[in-house]
Amino acid sequence: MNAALLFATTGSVLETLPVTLRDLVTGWLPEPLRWLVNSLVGVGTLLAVIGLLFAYLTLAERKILGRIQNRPGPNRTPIPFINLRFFGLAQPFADGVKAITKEDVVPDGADKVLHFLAPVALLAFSIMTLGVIPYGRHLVLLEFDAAVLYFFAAGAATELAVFMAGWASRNKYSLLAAMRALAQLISYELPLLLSVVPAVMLAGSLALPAIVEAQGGWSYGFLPQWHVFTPWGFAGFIIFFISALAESNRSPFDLPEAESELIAGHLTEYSGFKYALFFMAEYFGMCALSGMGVTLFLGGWQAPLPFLEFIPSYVWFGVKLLSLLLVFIWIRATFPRLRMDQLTRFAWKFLVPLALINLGTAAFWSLTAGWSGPLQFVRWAVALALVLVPFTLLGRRLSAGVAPRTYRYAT
Amino acid sequence: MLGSGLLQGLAVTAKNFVGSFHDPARYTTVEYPEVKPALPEAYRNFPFLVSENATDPMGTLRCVACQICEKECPPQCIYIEKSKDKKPDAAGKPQIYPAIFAIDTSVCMSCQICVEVCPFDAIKMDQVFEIATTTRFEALLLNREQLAKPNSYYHGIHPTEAAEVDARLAADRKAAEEKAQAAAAAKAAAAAAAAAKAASPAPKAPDESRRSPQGEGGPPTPKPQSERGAVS
Amino acid sequence: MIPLLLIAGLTLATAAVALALRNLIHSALLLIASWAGIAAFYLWAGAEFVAFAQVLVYVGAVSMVVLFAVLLTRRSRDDISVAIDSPARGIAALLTGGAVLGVLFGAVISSPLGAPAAGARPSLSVKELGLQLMGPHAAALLIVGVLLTVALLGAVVIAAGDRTDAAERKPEGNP
Amino acid sequence: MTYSPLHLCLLFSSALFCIGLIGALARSNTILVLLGVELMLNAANLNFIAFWRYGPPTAPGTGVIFVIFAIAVAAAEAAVGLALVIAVYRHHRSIRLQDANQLKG
Repeated sequence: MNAALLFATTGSVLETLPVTLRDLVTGWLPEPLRWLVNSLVGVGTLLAVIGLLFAYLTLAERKILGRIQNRPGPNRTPIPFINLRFFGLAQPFADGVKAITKEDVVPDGADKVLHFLAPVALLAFSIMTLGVIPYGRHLVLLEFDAAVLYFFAAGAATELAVFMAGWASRNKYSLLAAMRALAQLISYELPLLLSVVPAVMLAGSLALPAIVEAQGGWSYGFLPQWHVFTPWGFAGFIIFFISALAESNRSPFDLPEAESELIAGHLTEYSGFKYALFFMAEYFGMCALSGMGVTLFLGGWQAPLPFLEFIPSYVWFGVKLLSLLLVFIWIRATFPRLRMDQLTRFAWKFLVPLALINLGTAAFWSLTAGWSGPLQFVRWAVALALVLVPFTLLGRRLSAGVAPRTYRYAT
Repeated sequence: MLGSGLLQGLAVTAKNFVGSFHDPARYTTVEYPEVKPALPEAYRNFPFLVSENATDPMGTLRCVACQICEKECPPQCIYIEKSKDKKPDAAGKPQIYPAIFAIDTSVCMSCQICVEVCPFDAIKMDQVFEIATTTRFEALLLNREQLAKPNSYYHGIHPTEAAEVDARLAADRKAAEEKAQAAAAAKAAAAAAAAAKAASPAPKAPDESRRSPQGEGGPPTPKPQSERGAVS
Repeated sequence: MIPLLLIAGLTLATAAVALALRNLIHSALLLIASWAGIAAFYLWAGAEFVAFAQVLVYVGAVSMVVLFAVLLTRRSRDDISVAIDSPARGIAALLTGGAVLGVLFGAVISSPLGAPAAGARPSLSVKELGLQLMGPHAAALLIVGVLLTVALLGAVVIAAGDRTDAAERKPEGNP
Repeated sequence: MTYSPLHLCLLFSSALFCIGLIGALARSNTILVLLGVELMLNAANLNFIAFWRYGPPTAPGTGVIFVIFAIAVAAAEAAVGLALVIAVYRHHRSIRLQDANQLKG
């Protein structure tokens, strides 16, 4: 058997491995029950994988932040009973145990029901958003015709949970933070949605598997036809990514939790397990938005090069998801927090117009799909100009009146 | 162009991240309990008593229980009781020694004044900082057995300063010996003269020729610690 | 049929309780639950797109506006609780509502709607919906777009009020 | 006479409409009145979907498209309505309907 064929067969076996495994377990069940058990197995696997990803993402975040700040990060928690440190890989579980065993303090006069409901609702909505993302060629839990809309509908509901948390705490910092969070989330939902529209437009579908399929193939034999490798796709991806940062309350847009101004924002009055739920929901939201970004712009589960296709699709998805999450962490380690007016100004005066113009660029791109030969260059040039000129002009307007900072004591 | 600064910032943090794996200058954290931090030589914390000899610390303490440090100590954390008898010091001269020398480390503020005022170079600053104990009283009150540390230890923690002190002590001892010899010679000469001239009492040889106890005010002897303090 | 009854029961209960509560925030949150129930009904009826649009617009956007309005129009924390109005007003409202309800229920029950053809579940893919919107209903879509823009601008103008005091303040240097 | 699911849907929507109506009439808080009106609008939307689902076949998706437009208009209505509430509050320092009883500004 030659190598290529071997690769192809192992590839296809690995590709369907999750489905095969599931069918091995549930194949003997009668039909309605089988569907139910299949769904439960799917949900359970998803939660287990994402939960583990969450646990180690917190560790990776702390380790990477540490490395960037000249320190090792958490590395001391031993594995129980064998007392082996092993780079602190047991740290997330120690954190979990600590969160569970801590006292759950509810402020006197707080709205007890809402105070309890807020983290639960937030986590529930974040998990709901995870359901529609295609994790592999055969790995989609919820197949909706309007999956993109579902994703953003469930994501919009998280704002409500943040408000509930802030209001129920009976703490003025919490309430202020909740109002801030609402302003921020609403402001950035617009560019987020607008940046998604071109991808939907080019694929001609709101179903995520179809959007991934539309990004298959390679132009010129090597350049993947992922949306991010087109001018409008690149701009859209950047807008999407920035908005995703803001939507998931990540630095540099973590104003609702700005500890220098608002203690811990809407999390001020939360402790113990409820706080852990908030934390989990934040990371789940981050994973969901990253997964969405991967699906819409980075080709989903498609392999980057033709000869790498033997690696199963879910591995590619995982690699892309992890690299996006690492960029989230990298950005958190780099940028200082914005001010509230800067935040909203950036959204309304920069991202929204850019996203609107990007819509036009994408329309141009899809209309000129038939151009070939030298016209290809014209297509690229026009599209690039349509992206770069507004970017430069809007950027100039955004930074108008801001003199370059002079540092008196630093060089 | 807008965003170039952001990219520069990202490059800086990325460099630090990669550098932390191979460049010690970018990875300065010491994992403390396992790895002791390398303390700078000038680091000093809590006083200790210098003894000449590691094998017999109590017998070779430089301290002569003059109680200057006890009087000068701002928080008054030093307690000294003089001995009734005299023991020969390192130079072989009989001296009073501290029967009790105790420092309450819960009170001591590491101000180094006791070191500054000591005319015998008998008390010096240590480098310890792990002095936490589980009791509030006994363990924090250090007696002379706990305080005494040999001169070799002093050389280990503050080599430059200890060398200066040793040189000075040696010079002093030499000067004292010369003086004693001169005095002895003078005595001999006087005795000879007295023998020659019938009898008259010999002049008493001054044995205290070293710097004055006032420290800073004392003109002649160089003060290595205060110089180093000014530099560091 | 049971899902429909459940959805209807939950929606009606949350809506009724929401409009009877004193606490405005609780009212708003319960109403959001009721809107979500309506979305569930759309989902049950097979109108996926509308269900998600309902959630996106009502749970995501209108609720936020309502909550902002509640929080912006109070003088103290206790202002959130509004007293129930005079019993006469409540009774009059209940009578009117009951009368309307009676008329509607009577009309619905007495009208022969006929059993729907079994299995004739209409399906509408998002693509078809989009083609419909862009084809026969393009004019309406444009008008709605203009309407939304005008409403947005109008809302901003109305809510912003006169900004004389704000305009007098010097803009800060480093944005 | 047989009752179809459509009857149930219509009963559901009329009940919702009446709850909205009672709320809008009984409460004097402007925001609650607005929410009541909003519920009535939703009840109407329910009808469209119910008829689309069970009613006689029409042009594809007319009911759904009507609901989409209705939701868009309702969003606009809510935005303008709440902006008005805020304007009223700024003027009268109250959002009780009875307090806003003069047109003079």
